[in-house]
Amino acid sequence: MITVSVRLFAGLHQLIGEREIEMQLPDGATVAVLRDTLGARHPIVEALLPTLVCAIDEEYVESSQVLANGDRVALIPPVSGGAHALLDVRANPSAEGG
Amino acid sequence: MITVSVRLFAGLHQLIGEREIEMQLPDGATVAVLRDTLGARHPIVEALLPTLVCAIDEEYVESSQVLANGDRVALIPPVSGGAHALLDVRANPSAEGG
Amino acid sequence: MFAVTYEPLDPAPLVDAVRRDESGAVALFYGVVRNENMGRSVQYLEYDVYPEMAVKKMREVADEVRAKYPITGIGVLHRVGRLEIGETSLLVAVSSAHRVAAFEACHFAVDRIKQVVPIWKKEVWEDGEEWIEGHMPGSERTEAGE
Amino acid sequence: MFAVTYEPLDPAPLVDAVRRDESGAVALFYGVVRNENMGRSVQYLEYDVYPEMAVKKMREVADEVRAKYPITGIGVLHRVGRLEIGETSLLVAVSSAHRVAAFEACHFAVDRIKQVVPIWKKEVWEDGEEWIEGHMPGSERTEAGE
Repeated sequence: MITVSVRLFAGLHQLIGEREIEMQLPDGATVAVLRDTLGARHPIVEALLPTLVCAIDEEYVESSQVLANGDRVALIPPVSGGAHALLDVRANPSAEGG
Repeated sequence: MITVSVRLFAGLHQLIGEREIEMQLPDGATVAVLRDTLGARHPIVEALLPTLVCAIDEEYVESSQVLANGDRVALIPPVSGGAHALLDVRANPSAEGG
Repeated sequence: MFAVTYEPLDPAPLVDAVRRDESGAVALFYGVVRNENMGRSVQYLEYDVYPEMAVKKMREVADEVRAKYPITGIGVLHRVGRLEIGETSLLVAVSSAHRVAAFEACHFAVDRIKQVVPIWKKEVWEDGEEWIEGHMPGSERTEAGE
Repeated sequence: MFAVTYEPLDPAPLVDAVRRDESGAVALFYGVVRNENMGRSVQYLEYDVYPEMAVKKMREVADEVRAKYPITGIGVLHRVGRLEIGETSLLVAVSSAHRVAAFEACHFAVDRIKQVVPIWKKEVWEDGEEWIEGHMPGSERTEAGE
């Protein structure tokens, strides 16, 4: 088993009610596994999970990335202007002032 | 005879050394006459005169405009961006920062 | 100067920081909280941020802008937390020898910042709230006003 | 807010004056004295103005901008007299609900102001000076350093 810390932002932070949580995952777990595990533990965020991208050490990583013990993972919701275009996830810029 | 006051700016102000001068002109004198008279009195500014436009009461007027006694005339050099395009005089925008 | 802060933004030191003696123009953009979005009356906004990554992404955008336009300086400040109507959430300053590059580079920088910097805003209305997140699937849920 | 002054320009009251609660963006332009023009090293600038007409023309430009772009506010301040390298000669602020209109309207406003507002600048170099007046015929004479 490995332990990673997971930072939560925006809607995810609000729904789970924590800024950072710890998660135990099997050895060799990927970002995708982390996401599924989080959805099982907090069903309220399940709808958000497909839109999230993941960063480790301030660098975006793919869902296939294998996690290491002690990793600090950030789960990043789409930015209004479409940050996720970076990883070809989805990019629906909202109509926004400013 | 009529008397008009003439406001001078920029290079014209610097060459003549006055911000405002009084000029006596014959009845019925136009802006063109004023310009010629100024050139005769201050030959140093003669080269500038063709580029000047004239304003009375903060409105641009044509060279054919007849002056009235007591008019406050402003002689306006070209603005760097080409103000004089307004009156089809000339417009050679200078290369300028900002 | 690239920073994220919970305090009100002050443009003066940002403009000083981007200006060089070769600069003939500075374009400064203010993103401001307005009272309406998509036909709904906004009470206030709440911004959340991933601070370390936000500053890193701001610097990457600055590098991108420098590669694309002949600028003499660039800086970005973003405020987060609760912001009232009329308060400034974002300042982007770009200096250049000439105004065309300053305007175009600043506009491009703002567009890119809104695309890649991990900062999110929640609109709060009289009867509900929503995280504005590129229309993520959860938005219907939060729209109901949880 | 439209004004010509011999004092240093302060952007804060200008931005406050153009912002409305419907404004989501403010674009603010600084015209700044730079240390070089056309390959010559500039010592300082001297601006002259026809003040009454300058303010009148600023207001006309503002009307033109309002007719052309969906803006929520516009203001212009121009400093005149002697300005040193790095000092601000011009501030143009435009607010709008959205950033595209704010940027485009501000850029257009600056272009028009430089075309129609009766303000002139003299560049002073180590070895001479010149009124920058759309290359008027007298410029060769002043270039000789009178």
